[in-house]
Amino acid sequence: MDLTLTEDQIFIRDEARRLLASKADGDALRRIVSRGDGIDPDLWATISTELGWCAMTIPEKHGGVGLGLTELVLLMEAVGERLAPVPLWSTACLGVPLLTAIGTQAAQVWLERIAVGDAAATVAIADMNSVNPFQGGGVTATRQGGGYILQGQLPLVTDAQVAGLILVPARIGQDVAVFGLEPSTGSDFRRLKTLDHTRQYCAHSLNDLSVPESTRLDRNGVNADALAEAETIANLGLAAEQAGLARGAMDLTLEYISERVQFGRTIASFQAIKHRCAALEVDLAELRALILGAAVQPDPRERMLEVAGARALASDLAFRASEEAIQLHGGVGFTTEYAPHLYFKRAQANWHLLGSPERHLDRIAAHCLPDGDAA
Amino acid sequence: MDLTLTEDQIFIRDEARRLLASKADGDALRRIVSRGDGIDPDLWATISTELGWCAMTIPEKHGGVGLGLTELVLLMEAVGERLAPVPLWSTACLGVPLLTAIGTQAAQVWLERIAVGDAAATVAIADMNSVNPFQGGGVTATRQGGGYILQGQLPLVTDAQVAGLILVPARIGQDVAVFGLEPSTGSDFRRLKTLDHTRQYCAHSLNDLSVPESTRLDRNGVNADALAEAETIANLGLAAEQAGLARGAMDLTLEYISERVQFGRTIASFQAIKHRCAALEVDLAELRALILGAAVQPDPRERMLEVAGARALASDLAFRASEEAIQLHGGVGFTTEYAPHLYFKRAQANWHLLGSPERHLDRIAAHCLPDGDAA
Amino acid sequence: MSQQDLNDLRHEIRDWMDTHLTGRFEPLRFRGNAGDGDALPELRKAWEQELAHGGWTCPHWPKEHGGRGMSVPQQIVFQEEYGRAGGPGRIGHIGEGLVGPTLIAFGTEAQKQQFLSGILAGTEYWCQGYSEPGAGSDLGNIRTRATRDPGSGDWLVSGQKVWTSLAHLSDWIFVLARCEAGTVGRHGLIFLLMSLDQSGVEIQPIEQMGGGAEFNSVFFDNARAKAEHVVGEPGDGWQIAMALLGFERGISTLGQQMAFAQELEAICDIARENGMTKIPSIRQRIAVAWTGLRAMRYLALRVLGGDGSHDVQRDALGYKYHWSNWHRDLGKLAMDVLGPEAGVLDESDPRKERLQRMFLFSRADTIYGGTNEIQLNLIAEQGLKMPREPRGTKG
Amino acid sequence: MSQQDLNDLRHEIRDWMDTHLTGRFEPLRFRGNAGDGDALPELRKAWEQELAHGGWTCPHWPKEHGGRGMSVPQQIVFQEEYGRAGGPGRIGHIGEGLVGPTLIAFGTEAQKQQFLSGILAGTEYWCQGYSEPGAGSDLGNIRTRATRDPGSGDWLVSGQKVWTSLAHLSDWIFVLARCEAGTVGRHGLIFLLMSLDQSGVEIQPIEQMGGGAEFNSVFFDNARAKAEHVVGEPGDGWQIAMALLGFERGISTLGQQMAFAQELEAICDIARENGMTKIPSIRQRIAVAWTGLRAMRYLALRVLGGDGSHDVQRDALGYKYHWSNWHRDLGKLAMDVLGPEAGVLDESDPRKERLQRMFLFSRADTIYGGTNEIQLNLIAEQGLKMPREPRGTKG
Repeated sequence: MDLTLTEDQIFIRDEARRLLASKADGDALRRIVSRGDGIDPDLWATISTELGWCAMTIPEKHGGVGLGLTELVLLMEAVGERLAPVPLWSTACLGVPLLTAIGTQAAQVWLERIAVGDAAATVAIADMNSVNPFQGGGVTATRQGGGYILQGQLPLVTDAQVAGLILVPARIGQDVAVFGLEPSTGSDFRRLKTLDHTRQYCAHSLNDLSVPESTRLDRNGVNADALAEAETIANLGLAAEQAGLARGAMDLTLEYISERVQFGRTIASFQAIKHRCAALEVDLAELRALILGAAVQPDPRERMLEVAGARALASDLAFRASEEAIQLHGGVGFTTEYAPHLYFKRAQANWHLLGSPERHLDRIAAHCLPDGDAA
Repeated sequence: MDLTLTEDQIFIRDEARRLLASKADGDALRRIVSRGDGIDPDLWATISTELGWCAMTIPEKHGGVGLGLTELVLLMEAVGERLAPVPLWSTACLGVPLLTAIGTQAAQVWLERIAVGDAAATVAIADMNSVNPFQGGGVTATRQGGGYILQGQLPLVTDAQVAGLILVPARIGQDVAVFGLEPSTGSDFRRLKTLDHTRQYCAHSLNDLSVPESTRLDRNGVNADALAEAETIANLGLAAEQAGLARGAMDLTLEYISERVQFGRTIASFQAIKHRCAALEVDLAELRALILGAAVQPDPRERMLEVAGARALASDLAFRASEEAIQLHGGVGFTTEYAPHLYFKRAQANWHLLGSPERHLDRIAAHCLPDGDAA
Repeated sequence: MSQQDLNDLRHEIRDWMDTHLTGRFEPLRFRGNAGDGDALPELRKAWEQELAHGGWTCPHWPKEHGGRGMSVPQQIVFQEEYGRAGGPGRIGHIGEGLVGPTLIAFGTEAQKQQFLSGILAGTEYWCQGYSEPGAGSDLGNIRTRATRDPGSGDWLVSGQKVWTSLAHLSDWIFVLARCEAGTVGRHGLIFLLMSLDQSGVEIQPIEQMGGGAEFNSVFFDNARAKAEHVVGEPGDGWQIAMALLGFERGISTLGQQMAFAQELEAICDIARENGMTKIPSIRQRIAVAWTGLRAMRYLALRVLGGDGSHDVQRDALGYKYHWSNWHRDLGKLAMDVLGPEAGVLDESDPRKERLQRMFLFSRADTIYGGTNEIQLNLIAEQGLKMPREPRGTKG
Repeated sequence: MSQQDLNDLRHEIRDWMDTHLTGRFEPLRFRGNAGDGDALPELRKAWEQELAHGGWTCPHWPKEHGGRGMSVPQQIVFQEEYGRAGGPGRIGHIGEGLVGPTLIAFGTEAQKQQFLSGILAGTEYWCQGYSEPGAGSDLGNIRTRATRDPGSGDWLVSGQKVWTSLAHLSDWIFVLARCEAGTVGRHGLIFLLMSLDQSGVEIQPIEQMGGGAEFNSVFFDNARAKAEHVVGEPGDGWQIAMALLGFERGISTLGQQMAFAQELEAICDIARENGMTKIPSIRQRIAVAWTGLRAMRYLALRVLGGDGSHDVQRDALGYKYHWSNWHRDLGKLAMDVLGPEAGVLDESDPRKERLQRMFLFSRADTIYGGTNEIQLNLIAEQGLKMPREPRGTKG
């Protein structure tokens, strides 16, 4: 198993980091935060249309570039590092994998549009704390006339107001069906005010929403293995974003404490501070290795487990790195003037997306202890 | 609620610490360890006969001194601090409270003997990881002829070879009966070799052991509230011992690192080390306050919960303080020449006695979340 | 004072709070505490005067200065009942707890005459001018300058203070400034009482991550402190400043613990409602929080009622570190119990709003009033007698 | 080398281990690793020769020096299969991994002639003389002295080394000593090859808390190193010593990971047998251990197969800290899963004995080979470019 990045991969990573360092710097972030909708449309246009980041993991036959998961995690890390307010996770890690899992002609049409930057996408997940987000839990579809009636509560959906396609997994009996709602076809998502200012969150109540047959993108339910694979990618992308967030929070902290003088010394010169930063650094190296390894892991079940482990580590590390960012900035750390609070709020928001650390570890425990009674 | 120690209490504590500092110092400890039976008989004679420590919490009418739990925890802290190899916990925190709970004339005879140092005592608990050690779980008694048949496995009993009285709680139907075995009445406890060298551990299989009627100390079962009270005292005493152990491990570490020079500085001068020691110190202050508070808490249920919390904190802190003792001693820390390993092994042995931290926290959670489903 | 007398006092306070923290004051319940310090300022000032009418301001001051001469156990009872009733954060706290005792100990007769009555009446409010942008945790590094005006004998002050709590609601500030050019560290400082209502003073709020702005930067540009408003002698500023901090005996933390208990209870309620009680680690963390709070109470009682022994003093050093980190962890627990929608703002759910505010503001608990890092240094050096951290040579 | 070739190699090694680590060598499975390093010494020496007959000693040495010239991916495969089969701890490790490569790079022709063949044949064993009682983590503080004997040109060595692994089983030691009086720190050091079989050398075992004694103190009292057994020039000792440490590329840690995996598996088995799987925190900790081990493997592969980029080098700094603390935590987990009787010694239960040994010895993992504290300094200073820790003025 070779974990060395290729020259192309290094190029992709470095270019992404360079772009975001200039387009999603502190000033840009503050501007978006003060506007309050959690999206930078110009940056998203650059990323999706000019640079084709969403196309990265779409197969060539669907208009994509056909690269692998390694490229995806490198991009997600770069986004996390700068808290770039773009719907990349929703589109490339929720929408694209789910559309790929659906695999129908109808899904392909959407993949082609996404590949050229024509639409952002997201998936409306009823229980955001679920480690099986694409199984349609909480939403039921009932056939009626020439279409369907959808019923369910969607209290937290990412990027729904900016997405051209909102995928809604729903249960029809034992099957998982997926409906593609568009802003024009009755999706009425309400934007939420949240503590995290760097992502868009919306809500919707599907109260017997009637949708035409054409919105159903799958044929006779989505294949279970394919769905599981898509869920793994959703979590892998989020873990990478969280790793990037941790790196970003650490970097801005290191920069601050290397300048700031207390008691006649830089804060960075205090050994207790050095050791705390070093411990975070070790954990980050561990997490990044696990993410890169999972990205090239050929076995889907092993990958699922590794990604579960990565999510558990990542949620924890992103939170710790950003709480240390506040603490080590001292007084200015809890003001809105400096950036640590943005990392901190995003880290907590991410914590529960697609399952808290404990839920992910439960999956691994069930694997290690197959005969043991789960508690 | 007044947590200030009285002059008498301070005197008891200081005298106990002074005695053990000379009689249970490093050399004495090494001597006992090399002998291998986990008991210092001379020291025990001094404590039990001359100084009457066991009498401390026995009511005056039973030949004791009639002091309170505060005095008991001060003595147990002193014992823990030096890992003094004496059966004080078994006698004063297991045996005496259980005998007091039984409350019969037969029990009183034993209390009088213990008060004058005529016998050490212990309780044979089938499941040492239980937070209800005195409920007789795992041992059944059946009436036969003029006596009883006892059945059960006792894989880990503290100080059974040195005790003149081994109390065996057993179930008779719904009741808890308690049998008093003596070395002469058929108790055949096998001494175990253990990692912890500073306490005696024994085992016994009660395979249809026949005992006479006279060994049964209770009348028609022990009162449930009284048993629960006794269990609280057993845990409180152990928590105090663990707090003492943590203090002892910290003190020997502080002494070592204040002398030892690396890179031209004492190890104690490195800020990362200072902060780790300070964090332990904070936790110890917290734990000791909780123990002293629980000792004067008038409400039995509140005391039970506070002691549960104290045990959870204490098991964790004793382990952390002794693992830091090894780590901060560096190379010599894992040799038998220095004392940290003795603290470390005892800390791990104590961890599971009368319930791991998780079990104690479960009790508190059940109190805080009365309607919630326990997992 | 007997246990019975304390119980009587407890009931007296409970009754008073029940009958007064109601009606127009009802909205103040549990408001205005740290993190919410700029809430409802006008109503809280009125509340200060209500307290004064009841004779509950400055209860620990000596009777000859208008207080009730309350003993420590009495003060504990007062703070507990005040907190339990949801008594709001005290705008008068700095005057009552710090300035008053300092003036009683070190002030001139004229200073006592001028200032104590406004504090007692709940009509004049004070704030604290210690921290500076370049100093932060490092009080020895004060750069604000005080120069004597030869004509009037007044002091002209220039410089900046930060993290000044509630400056925008206050009338007066006490300022630690450097009055002898060329001095460094603890030498050459002066302790001045200054009116905030003058042209040389500018107050700028600092917006916190939780949305509030109870802290301020205060800029002085040749602002004037009257000649008679020096406490102690010029040059004694450090000693006065340290003595003032010593008056902060921390009894008010017992009221704070009542608020903590209510926060923990709210978290337990939410967990029962949303099913988080099924998650084992949530149950364990709630139990740890319960334990920590109980220990905190006993630690406070041990320290406050303390016999002054070395043992107790050593344990006291860790108190601030313990409660602030406990509270910070409680904030995280609250969010984790609230689940994926923890971050959604919902004005119709005040319980959730309170926990969100607590989550964010508790991040400041481990920073203001001595950061975690300063606390650990202190515990290591004073409690454990470990070597002092060397000072560097920059600035 | 293609993936197919690597697979072929994997099967070749697996077959060889299956057919050779059997019969009289059967008792060696999973023995002799760190913490158990002095187990079954004679049989393990015979095993070294068995390996040599199979051509599996020194597989990474260049072919011209008797090795197989294995690439990094091949070495990874070898270590993985050796570890998976339960191959015992290598008494020849220091010679094969450190001394050989150092001599190949810096030794004289005569030194190579004299020493490489014994290492290759598994007949001569080496140990390491770096640490000293006063130095510990501080290699710059070496006090062992080497004085030139004017007659023979030999070096006479006096002083003490500690933490010398397996000295009592070894024939030779390499020693870092101070050859220029009055020098301090990294200057004036010499790197010497010395026979342990001489009268001026005394070896004292250090008894470990786990009962074993694989570390020793080695005392030199005018012990002799031959003139021709200096590596490099006198005064270059520091450079040679550091280069030698650089040859420890850590590929053997992949074999170690196989042992770790088996330990974790044993813990899972015990938990299933004794019902500890019902305890939620035990389940979570097992999952954390699984995750950490998987991450460790990827981190090792990333570092070993690394492109040498700054990114990878930075991540590599944390590897030792990660695995040693992971292993230490695993020891605690093992005891907690074993429950109240975890500490009871029972010769009839080798699985429990192994975990008890591991629990105790893993406490040394975070100390030897650079303590946690040294590792964190290194990561902060080299990885994060934070300021260096100042040296003090004592000693």
